[in-house]
Amino acid sequence: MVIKYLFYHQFVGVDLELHSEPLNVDEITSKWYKETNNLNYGAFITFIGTIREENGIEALSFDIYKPILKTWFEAWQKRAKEQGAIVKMAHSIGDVPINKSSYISAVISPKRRVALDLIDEFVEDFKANAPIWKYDVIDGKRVYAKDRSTPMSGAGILVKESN
Amino acid sequence: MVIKYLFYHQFVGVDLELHSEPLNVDEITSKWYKETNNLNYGAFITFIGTIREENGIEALSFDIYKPILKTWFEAWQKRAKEQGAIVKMAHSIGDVPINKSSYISAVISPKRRVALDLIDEFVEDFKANAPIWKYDVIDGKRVYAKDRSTPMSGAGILVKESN
Amino acid sequence: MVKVEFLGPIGLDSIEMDIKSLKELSIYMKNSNELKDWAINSAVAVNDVIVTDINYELKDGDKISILPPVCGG
Amino acid sequence: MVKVEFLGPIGLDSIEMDIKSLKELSIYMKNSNELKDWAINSAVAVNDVIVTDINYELKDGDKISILPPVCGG
Repeated sequence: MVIKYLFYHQFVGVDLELHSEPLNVDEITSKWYKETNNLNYGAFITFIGTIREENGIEALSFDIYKPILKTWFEAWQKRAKEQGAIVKMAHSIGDVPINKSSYISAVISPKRRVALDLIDEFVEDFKANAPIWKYDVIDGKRVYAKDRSTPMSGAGILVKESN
Repeated sequence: MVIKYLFYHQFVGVDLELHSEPLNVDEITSKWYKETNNLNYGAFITFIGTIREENGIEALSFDIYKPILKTWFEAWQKRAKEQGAIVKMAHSIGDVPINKSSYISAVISPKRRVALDLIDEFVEDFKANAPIWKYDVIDGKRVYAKDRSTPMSGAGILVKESN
Repeated sequence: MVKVEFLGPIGLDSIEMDIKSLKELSIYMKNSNELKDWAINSAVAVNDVIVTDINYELKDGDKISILPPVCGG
Repeated sequence: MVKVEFLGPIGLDSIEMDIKSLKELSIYMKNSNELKDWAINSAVAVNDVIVTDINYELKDGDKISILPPVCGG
Protein backbone atom coordinates (compact mmCIF):
# COMPACT_ATOMS: atom_id res chain seq x y z
CA MET A 1 0.00 0.00 0.00
CA VAL A 2 1.60 3.26 -1.11
CA ILE A 3 0.26 6.32 0.60
CA LYS A 4 0.63 9.71 -1.02
CA TYR A 5 0.46 12.61 1.39
CA LEU A 6 -0.77 15.97 0.26
CA PHE A 7 0.41 19.13 1.97
CA TYR A 8 -1.91 19.83 4.85
CA HIS A 9 -2.34 20.64 8.50
CA GLN A 10 -5.17 18.63 9.85
CA PHE A 11 -6.86 18.89 13.19
CA VAL A 12 -7.81 15.32 14.01
CA GLY A 13 -9.38 16.59 17.21
CA VAL A 14 -9.20 19.56 19.50
CA ASP A 15 -5.53 19.86 20.53
CA LEU A 16 -4.35 17.08 18.20
CA GLU A 17 -2.89 18.17 14.88
CA LEU A 18 -1.12 16.30 12.09
CA HIS A 19 1.15 17.99 9.58
CA SER A 20 2.25 16.70 6.19
CA GLU A 21 5.66 18.32 6.66
CA PRO A 22 8.19 18.90 9.45
CA LEU A 23 6.70 20.78 12.39
CA ASN A 24 7.19 24.52 12.70
CA VAL A 25 8.26 24.45 16.35
CA ASP A 26 8.08 28.20 17.01
CA GLU A 27 4.69 28.57 15.40
CA ILE A 28 3.07 25.61 17.14
CA THR A 29 4.45 26.20 20.63
CA SER A 30 3.70 29.92 20.41
CA LYS A 31 0.12 29.20 19.34
CA TRP A 32 -0.38 26.70 22.17
CA TYR A 33 1.02 29.10 24.75
CA LYS A 34 -1.27 31.90 23.56
CA GLU A 35 -4.32 29.62 23.51
CA THR A 36 -3.86 28.75 27.17
CA ASN A 37 -2.29 31.94 28.48
CA ASN A 38 -5.44 33.50 29.93
CA LEU A 39 -6.80 30.34 31.53
CA ASN A 40 -4.87 30.75 34.79
CA TYR A 41 -2.58 27.76 34.41
CA GLY A 42 0.78 28.11 36.11
CA ALA A 43 2.77 25.36 34.40
CA PHE A 44 3.26 24.81 30.68
CA ILE A 45 5.60 22.03 29.56
CA THR A 46 6.51 21.14 25.99
CA PHE A 47 8.40 18.11 24.74
CA ILE A 48 9.88 18.60 21.28
CA GLY A 49 11.26 15.64 19.35
CA THR A 50 13.84 16.39 16.68
CA ILE A 51 15.24 13.97 14.09
CA ARG A 52 18.81 12.95 14.97
CA GLU A 53 21.53 11.99 12.52
CA GLU A 54 22.08 8.31 13.22
CA ASN A 55 22.95 5.21 11.19
CA GLY A 56 23.44 7.22 7.99
CA ILE A 57 19.81 8.23 7.64
CA GLU A 58 18.78 11.32 5.70
CA ALA A 59 15.31 11.50 7.25
CA LEU A 60 12.74 9.57 9.20
CA SER A 61 9.31 8.93 7.78
CA PHE A 62 6.03 8.28 9.58
CA ASP A 63 2.74 6.52 8.91
CA ILE A 64 -0.15 7.26 11.23
CA TYR A 65 -3.44 5.47 11.70
CA LYS A 66 -5.64 8.41 12.55
CA PRO A 67 -8.81 6.79 13.96
CA ILE A 68 -6.96 5.00 16.75
CA LEU A 69 -4.58 7.92 17.33
CA LYS A 70 -7.69 10.03 17.93
CA THR A 71 -9.14 7.50 20.39
CA TRP A 72 -5.81 7.18 22.18
CA PHE A 73 -5.48 10.97 22.41
CA GLU A 74 -9.04 11.44 23.65
CA ALA A 75 -8.38 8.98 26.48
CA TRP A 76 -5.40 11.16 27.43
CA GLN A 77 -7.51 14.31 27.29
CA LYS A 78 -9.94 12.71 29.72
CA ARG A 79 -7.15 11.59 32.04
CA ALA A 80 -5.57 15.06 31.96
CA LYS A 81 -8.90 16.77 32.57
CA GLU A 82 -9.48 14.69 35.69
CA GLN A 83 -6.31 16.29 37.04
CA GLY A 84 -7.28 19.79 35.90
CA ALA A 85 -4.79 19.69 33.03
CA ILE A 86 -4.73 19.95 29.23
CA VAL A 87 -2.69 17.87 26.78
CA LYS A 88 -1.78 18.88 23.24
CA MET A 89 0.03 17.07 20.47
CA ALA A 90 1.34 17.65 16.98
CA HIS A 91 2.97 15.06 14.73
CA SER A 92 4.29 14.90 11.19
CA ILE A 93 3.17 12.41 8.56
CA GLY A 94 5.63 11.41 5.84
CA ASP A 95 9.30 12.39 5.66
CA VAL A 96 11.04 14.62 8.22
CA PRO A 97 14.72 15.39 7.55
CA ILE A 98 17.53 15.49 10.12
CA ASN A 99 17.39 18.44 12.56
CA LYS A 100 13.71 19.03 11.89
CA SER A 101 10.97 18.31 14.40
CA SER A 102 8.42 15.52 13.93
CA TYR A 103 6.70 15.53 17.31
CA ILE A 104 5.62 18.04 19.93
CA SER A 105 3.53 17.36 22.97
CA ALA A 106 2.50 19.66 25.78
CA VAL A 107 0.91 19.50 29.19
CA ILE A 108 -0.61 22.59 30.77
CA SER A 109 -1.80 22.52 34.38
CA PRO A 110 -2.51 24.85 37.30
CA LYS A 111 0.59 23.74 39.22
CA ARG A 112 3.90 22.15 38.38
CA ARG A 113 3.66 18.69 39.94
CA VAL A 114 0.76 17.49 37.79
CA ALA A 115 2.42 18.83 34.64
CA LEU A 116 5.76 17.18 35.40
CA ASP A 117 4.13 13.81 36.10
CA LEU A 118 1.80 13.95 33.11
CA ILE A 119 4.40 14.95 30.52
CA ASP A 120 6.46 11.90 31.47
CA GLU A 121 3.53 9.49 31.36
CA PHE A 122 2.08 11.06 28.21
CA VAL A 123 5.34 10.88 26.24
CA GLU A 124 6.12 7.33 27.39
CA ASP A 125 2.63 6.07 26.56
CA PHE A 126 2.85 7.86 23.22
CA LYS A 127 6.03 5.91 22.40
CA ALA A 128 4.43 2.63 23.46
CA ASN A 129 0.87 2.92 22.19
CA ALA A 130 0.28 5.70 19.65
CA PRO A 131 -0.40 4.00 16.29
CA ILE A 132 2.53 5.54 14.45
CA TRP A 133 5.13 3.67 12.42
CA LYS A 134 8.63 4.95 11.85
CA TYR A 135 10.91 4.34 8.89
CA ASP A 136 14.54 5.24 8.29
CA VAL A 137 15.02 6.98 4.96
CA ILE A 138 18.34 5.86 3.45
CA ASP A 139 19.18 6.55 -0.20
CA GLY A 140 15.60 7.63 -0.68
CA LYS A 141 14.24 4.28 0.53
CA ARG A 142 11.96 3.74 3.54
CA VAL A 143 13.11 0.99 5.92
CA TYR A 144 10.81 0.10 8.84
CA ALA A 145 12.56 0.90 12.15
CA LYS A 146 11.72 -2.56 13.45
CA ASP A 147 14.37 -2.74 16.16
CA ARG A 148 13.24 0.53 17.76
CA SER A 149 9.53 -0.30 17.60
CA THR A 150 7.41 -1.57 20.48
CA PRO A 151 4.46 -3.97 20.32
CA MET A 152 1.35 -2.10 21.46
CA SER A 153 -0.61 -3.03 24.59
CA GLY A 154 -2.69 -5.99 23.54
CA ALA A 155 -0.18 -7.23 20.96
CA GLY A 156 0.13 -10.99 20.64
CA ILE A 157 -3.61 -11.65 20.97
CA LEU A 158 -3.54 -13.56 17.68
CA VAL A 159 -1.09 -16.16 18.95
CA LYS A 160 -2.51 -16.54 22.46
CA GLU A 161 -4.14 -19.80 23.35
CA SER A 162 -7.82 -19.12 23.96
CA ASN A 163 -9.29 -19.93 27.35
CA MET B 1 16.93 47.35 51.83
CA VAL B 2 15.18 48.74 48.78
CA ILE B 3 16.47 47.41 45.50
CA LYS B 4 15.90 49.40 42.34
CA TYR B 5 16.00 47.32 39.20
CA LEU B 6 17.02 48.84 35.93
CA PHE B 7 15.73 47.44 32.67
CA TYR B 8 18.14 44.75 31.53
CA HIS B 9 18.69 41.23 30.30
CA GLN B 10 21.70 39.84 31.99
CA PHE B 11 23.55 36.64 31.28
CA VAL B 12 24.77 35.52 34.67
CA GLY B 13 26.42 32.57 33.00
CA VAL B 14 26.19 30.59 29.79
CA ASP B 15 22.58 29.41 29.57
CA LEU B 16 21.43 31.36 32.65
CA GLU B 17 19.74 34.68 32.01
CA LEU B 18 17.95 37.15 34.26
CA HIS B 19 15.45 39.70 32.99
CA SER B 20 14.25 42.86 34.70
CA GLU B 21 10.78 42.37 33.22
CA PRO B 22 8.37 39.50 32.44
CA LEU B 23 9.90 36.87 30.18
CA ASN B 24 9.22 36.94 26.47
CA VAL B 25 8.35 33.25 26.17
CA ASP B 26 8.35 33.00 22.37
CA GLU B 27 11.63 34.83 22.02
CA ILE B 28 13.49 32.89 24.68
CA THR B 29 12.26 29.41 23.77
CA SER B 30 12.79 30.07 20.07
CA LYS B 31 16.34 31.25 20.71
CA TRP B 32 17.13 28.20 22.86
CA TYR B 33 15.73 25.83 20.26
CA LYS B 34 17.79 27.45 17.50
CA GLU B 35 20.96 27.42 19.61
CA THR B 36 20.76 23.68 20.08
CA ASN B 37 19.06 22.64 16.85
CA ASN B 38 22.19 21.54 14.99
CA LEU B 39 23.81 19.68 17.88
CA ASN B 40 22.02 16.38 17.19
CA TYR B 41 19.90 16.30 20.32
CA GLY B 42 16.60 14.47 19.96
CA ALA B 43 14.70 15.76 22.99
CA PHE B 44 14.05 19.36 23.97
CA ILE B 45 11.82 20.05 26.98
CA THR B 46 10.79 23.43 28.30
CA PHE B 47 9.01 24.25 31.53
CA ILE B 48 7.32 27.65 31.51
CA GLY B 49 6.03 29.15 34.73
CA THR B 50 3.26 31.74 34.43
CA ILE B 51 1.86 33.97 37.17
CA ARG B 52 -1.60 32.77 38.26
CA GLU B 53 -4.36 34.95 39.63
CA GLU B 54 -4.67 33.83 43.23
CA ASN B 55 -5.48 35.46 46.57
CA GLY B 56 -6.23 38.81 44.96
CA ILE B 57 -2.69 39.49 43.82
CA GLU B 58 -1.95 41.81 40.93
CA ALA B 59 1.59 40.49 40.38
CA LEU B 60 4.36 38.48 41.95
CA SER B 61 7.74 40.02 42.58
CA PHE B 62 11.14 38.35 42.86
CA ASP B 63 14.48 39.01 44.53
CA ILE B 64 17.44 36.95 43.38
CA TYR B 65 20.84 36.47 44.96
CA LYS B 66 22.91 36.08 41.82
CA PRO B 67 26.23 34.70 43.11
CA ILE B 68 24.63 31.62 44.67
CA LEU B 69 22.12 31.23 41.83
CA LYS B 70 25.14 31.06 39.51
CA THR B 71 26.85 28.40 41.67
CA TRP B 72 23.65 26.41 41.95
CA PHE B 73 23.12 26.57 38.19
CA GLU B 74 26.70 25.60 37.41
CA ALA B 75 26.33 22.49 39.56
CA TRP B 76 23.30 21.60 37.44
CA GLN B 77 25.22 22.22 34.23
CA LYS B 78 27.85 19.77 35.42
CA ARG B 79 25.26 17.19 36.41
CA ALA B 80 23.47 17.54 33.05
CA LYS B 81 26.74 17.32 31.12
CA GLU B 82 27.60 14.03 32.81
CA GLN B 83 24.42 12.67 31.22
CA GLY B 84 25.12 14.25 27.83
CA ALA B 85 22.50 16.94 28.38
CA ILE B 86 22.24 20.74 28.55
CA VAL B 87 20.20 22.83 30.99
CA LYS B 88 19.04 26.39 30.42
CA MET B 89 17.20 28.83 32.62
CA ALA B 90 15.66 32.30 32.50
CA HIS B 91 14.06 34.16 35.41
CA SER B 92 12.57 37.57 36.03
CA ILE B 93 13.70 39.97 38.74
CA GLY B 94 11.17 42.43 40.15
CA ASP B 95 7.44 42.50 39.38
CA VAL B 96 5.71 40.11 36.98
CA PRO B 97 1.95 40.65 36.47
CA ILE B 98 -0.71 37.95 36.22
CA ASN B 99 -0.61 35.84 33.02
CA LYS B 100 3.00 36.79 32.32
CA SER B 101 5.90 34.39 32.63
CA SER B 102 8.57 34.69 35.32
CA TYR B 103 10.47 31.44 34.85
CA ILE B 104 11.54 29.17 32.00
CA SER B 105 13.81 26.20 32.24
CA ALA B 106 14.86 23.72 29.59
CA VAL B 107 16.64 20.40 29.29
CA ILE B 108 18.05 19.26 25.98
CA SER B 109 19.42 15.74 25.57
CA PRO B 110 20.12 13.13 22.90
CA LYS B 111 17.21 10.91 23.94
CA ARG B 112 13.96 11.39 25.78
CA ARG B 113 14.48 9.48 29.03
CA VAL B 114 17.32 11.67 30.31
CA ALA B 115 15.44 14.85 29.42
CA LEU B 116 12.23 13.71 31.15
CA ASP B 117 14.09 12.74 34.32
CA LEU B 118 16.25 15.87 34.41
CA ILE B 119 13.47 18.40 33.84
CA ASP B 120 11.64 17.00 36.85
CA GLU B 121 14.70 17.02 39.12
CA PHE B 122 15.89 20.40 37.82
CA VAL B 123 12.54 22.15 38.39
CA GLU B 124 12.03 20.59 41.82
CA ASP B 125 15.53 21.46 42.98
CA PHE B 126 15.02 24.96 41.59
CA LYS B 127 11.93 25.38 43.78
CA ALA B 128 13.77 24.07 46.83
CA ASN B 129 17.23 25.56 46.50
CA ALA B 130 17.53 28.41 44.00
CA PRO B 131 18.13 31.60 46.04
CA ILE B 132 15.02 33.42 44.86
CA TRP B 133 12.43 35.08 47.07
CA LYS B 134 8.84 35.59 46.04
CA TYR B 135 6.45 38.34 47.10
CA ASP B 136 2.75 38.81 46.46
CA VAL B 137 2.01 42.28 45.12
CA ILE B 138 -1.30 43.49 46.56
CA ASP B 139 -2.39 47.13 46.32
CA GLY B 140 1.12 47.92 45.11
CA LYS B 141 2.72 46.44 48.23
CA ARG B 142 5.16 43.51 48.33
CA VAL B 143 4.30 40.80 50.87
CA TYR B 144 6.79 37.93 51.31
CA ALA B 145 5.16 34.62 50.22
CA LYS B 146 6.25 33.00 53.45
CA ASP B 147 3.76 30.13 53.46
CA ARG B 148 4.80 28.97 49.97
CA SER B 149 8.53 29.25 50.66
CA THR B 150 10.87 26.39 51.48
CA PRO B 151 13.93 26.45 53.74
CA MET B 152 17.00 25.69 51.59
CA SER B 153 19.16 22.61 52.05
CA GLY B 154 21.36 23.43 55.02
CA ALA B 155 18.78 25.70 56.65
CA GLY B 156 18.66 25.59 60.44
CA ILE B 157 22.43 25.40 60.87
CA LEU B 158 22.31 28.45 63.14
CA VAL B 159 20.06 26.76 65.68
CA LYS B 160 21.70 23.31 65.60
CA GLU B 161 23.55 22.16 68.68
CA SER B 162 27.20 21.86 67.75
CA ASN B 163 28.90 18.48 68.10
CA MET C 1 -17.98 -10.46 5.53
CA VAL C 2 -15.41 -8.37 7.40
CA LYS C 3 -12.64 -6.14 6.12
CA VAL C 4 -9.08 -6.64 7.37
CA GLU C 5 -6.57 -3.78 7.10
CA PHE C 6 -2.83 -4.31 7.51
CA LEU C 7 -1.38 -1.07 8.83
CA GLY C 8 2.02 0.59 8.57
CA PRO C 9 4.98 -1.55 7.55
CA ILE C 10 3.01 -4.74 6.87
CA GLY C 11 2.53 -3.31 3.40
CA LEU C 12 -0.34 -5.49 2.20
CA ASP C 13 -3.65 -4.42 0.72
CA SER C 14 -6.81 -4.79 2.74
CA ILE C 15 -8.76 -8.00 2.25
CA GLU C 16 -12.36 -9.08 2.72
CA MET C 17 -12.89 -12.29 4.67
CA ASP C 18 -15.86 -14.40 5.57
CA ILE C 19 -14.95 -15.09 9.20
CA LYS C 20 -16.91 -15.05 12.46
CA SER C 21 -14.16 -14.66 15.04
CA LEU C 22 -10.65 -13.41 15.63
CA LYS C 23 -9.62 -17.05 16.09
CA GLU C 24 -10.28 -17.66 12.42
CA LEU C 25 -8.21 -14.60 11.54
CA SER C 26 -5.44 -15.92 13.78
CA ILE C 27 -5.41 -19.24 11.95
CA TYR C 28 -5.31 -17.47 8.61
CA MET C 29 -2.39 -15.25 9.58
CA LYS C 30 -0.38 -18.02 11.23
CA ASN C 31 -0.62 -20.00 8.01
CA SER C 32 0.51 -17.13 5.81
CA ASN C 33 4.24 -16.75 5.15
CA GLU C 34 3.81 -13.00 4.80
CA LEU C 35 1.73 -12.61 7.95
CA LYS C 36 2.84 -15.19 10.51
CA ASP C 37 5.58 -13.00 11.99
CA TRP C 38 3.23 -10.02 12.20
CA ALA C 39 0.66 -12.18 14.02
CA ILE C 40 3.12 -12.53 16.89
CA ASN C 41 3.75 -8.85 17.62
CA SER C 42 0.69 -7.02 16.31
CA ALA C 43 -2.27 -5.65 18.20
CA VAL C 44 -5.78 -5.96 16.77
CA ALA C 45 -8.58 -3.41 16.59
CA VAL C 46 -12.18 -4.02 15.62
CA ASN C 47 -13.92 -0.90 14.35
CA ASP C 48 -10.99 1.15 15.64
CA VAL C 49 -11.11 -0.17 19.20
CA ILE C 50 -8.25 -2.37 20.44
CA VAL C 51 -9.47 -5.85 21.30
CA THR C 52 -7.74 -8.12 23.81
CA ASP C 53 -10.05 -11.13 23.79
CA ILE C 54 -9.29 -13.71 21.10
CA ASN C 55 -12.83 -15.08 21.50
CA TYR C 56 -14.27 -11.75 20.33
CA GLU C 57 -17.08 -12.47 17.86
CA LEU C 58 -17.17 -10.60 14.60
CA LYS C 59 -20.24 -9.14 12.95
CA ASP C 60 -20.92 -8.61 9.30
CA GLY C 61 -19.29 -5.34 8.16
CA ASP C 62 -16.72 -5.14 10.97
CA LYS C 63 -13.43 -3.45 10.17
CA ILE C 64 -10.43 -5.24 11.63
CA SER C 65 -7.05 -3.49 11.82
CA ILE C 66 -3.74 -5.23 12.35
CA LEU C 67 -1.33 -2.87 14.16
CA PRO C 68 2.35 -3.85 14.10
CA PRO C 69 4.93 -2.52 16.64
CA VAL C 70 4.91 1.27 16.86
CA CYS C 71 7.48 4.02 17.24
CA GLY C 72 6.20 7.56 17.07
CA GLY C 73 8.13 10.71 17.82
CA MET D 1 35.93 41.67 60.72
CA VAL D 2 33.35 39.91 58.57
CA LYS D 3 30.39 41.25 56.65
CA VAL D 4 26.93 39.77 57.18
CA GLU D 5 24.25 40.22 54.50
CA PHE D 6 20.57 39.54 55.16
CA LEU D 7 19.00 38.50 51.88
CA GLY D 8 15.51 38.74 50.42
CA PRO D 9 12.63 39.35 52.80
CA ILE D 10 14.73 39.79 55.94
CA GLY D 11 14.98 43.40 54.86
CA LEU D 12 17.87 44.53 57.05
CA ASP D 13 21.04 46.32 55.98
CA SER D 14 24.33 44.45 55.97
CA ILE D 15 26.41 44.68 59.12
CA GLU D 16 30.08 44.30 59.96
CA MET D 17 30.88 42.03 62.88
CA ASP D 18 34.02 41.06 64.73
CA ILE D 19 33.33 37.32 65.05
CA LYS D 20 35.46 34.22 64.53
CA SER D 21 32.82 31.55 64.00
CA LEU D 22 29.27 30.91 62.87
CA LYS D 23 28.48 30.00 66.47
CA GLU D 24 29.00 33.60 67.46
CA LEU D 25 26.71 34.70 64.65
CA SER D 26 24.14 32.17 65.83
CA ILE D 27 24.20 33.63 69.34
CA TYR D 28 23.84 37.13 67.95
CA MET D 29 20.85 36.25 65.78
CA LYS D 30 19.09 34.20 68.43
CA ASN D 31 19.28 37.19 70.75
CA SER D 32 17.88 39.64 68.20
CA ASN D 33 14.12 40.11 68.10
CA GLU D 34 14.30 40.90 64.41
CA LEU D 35 16.50 37.92 63.55
CA LYS D 36 15.67 35.05 65.89
CA ASP D 37 12.91 33.66 63.67
CA TRP D 38 15.09 33.90 60.59
CA ALA D 39 17.86 32.00 62.40
CA ILE D 40 15.57 28.97 62.56
CA ASN D 41 14.77 28.62 58.85
CA SER D 42 17.66 30.30 57.04
CA ALA D 43 20.64 28.74 55.31
CA VAL D 44 24.08 30.33 55.59
CA ALA D 45 26.72 30.93 52.93
CA VAL D 46 30.30 32.04 53.49
CA ASN D 47 31.79 33.75 50.46
CA ASP D 48 28.81 32.51 48.42
CA VAL D 49 29.20 28.85 49.31
CA ILE D 50 26.53 27.22 51.48
CA VAL D 51 28.00 26.05 54.79
CA THR D 52 26.50 23.21 56.82
CA ASP D 53 28.96 23.02 59.71
CA ILE D 54 28.21 25.35 62.61
CA ASN D 55 31.83 25.02 63.75
CA TYR D 56 33.05 26.64 60.52
CA GLU D 57 35.76 29.15 61.36
CA LEU D 58 35.59 32.60 59.87
CA LYS D 59 38.48 34.59 58.46
CA ASP D 60 38.94 38.32 58.30
CA GLY D 61 37.10 39.70 55.27
CA ASP D 62 34.67 36.79 54.89
CA LYS D 63 31.24 37.60 53.48
CA ILE D 64 28.41 35.79 55.24
CA SER D 65 24.95 35.58 53.63
CA ILE D 66 21.76 34.67 55.48
CA LEU D 67 19.33 33.01 53.05
CA PRO D 68 15.70 32.74 54.22
CA PRO D 69 13.19 30.23 52.73
CA VAL D 70 13.01 30.44 48.94
CA CYS D 71 10.32 30.21 46.31
CA GLY D 72 11.40 30.83 42.75
CA GLY D 73 9.35 30.31 39.63
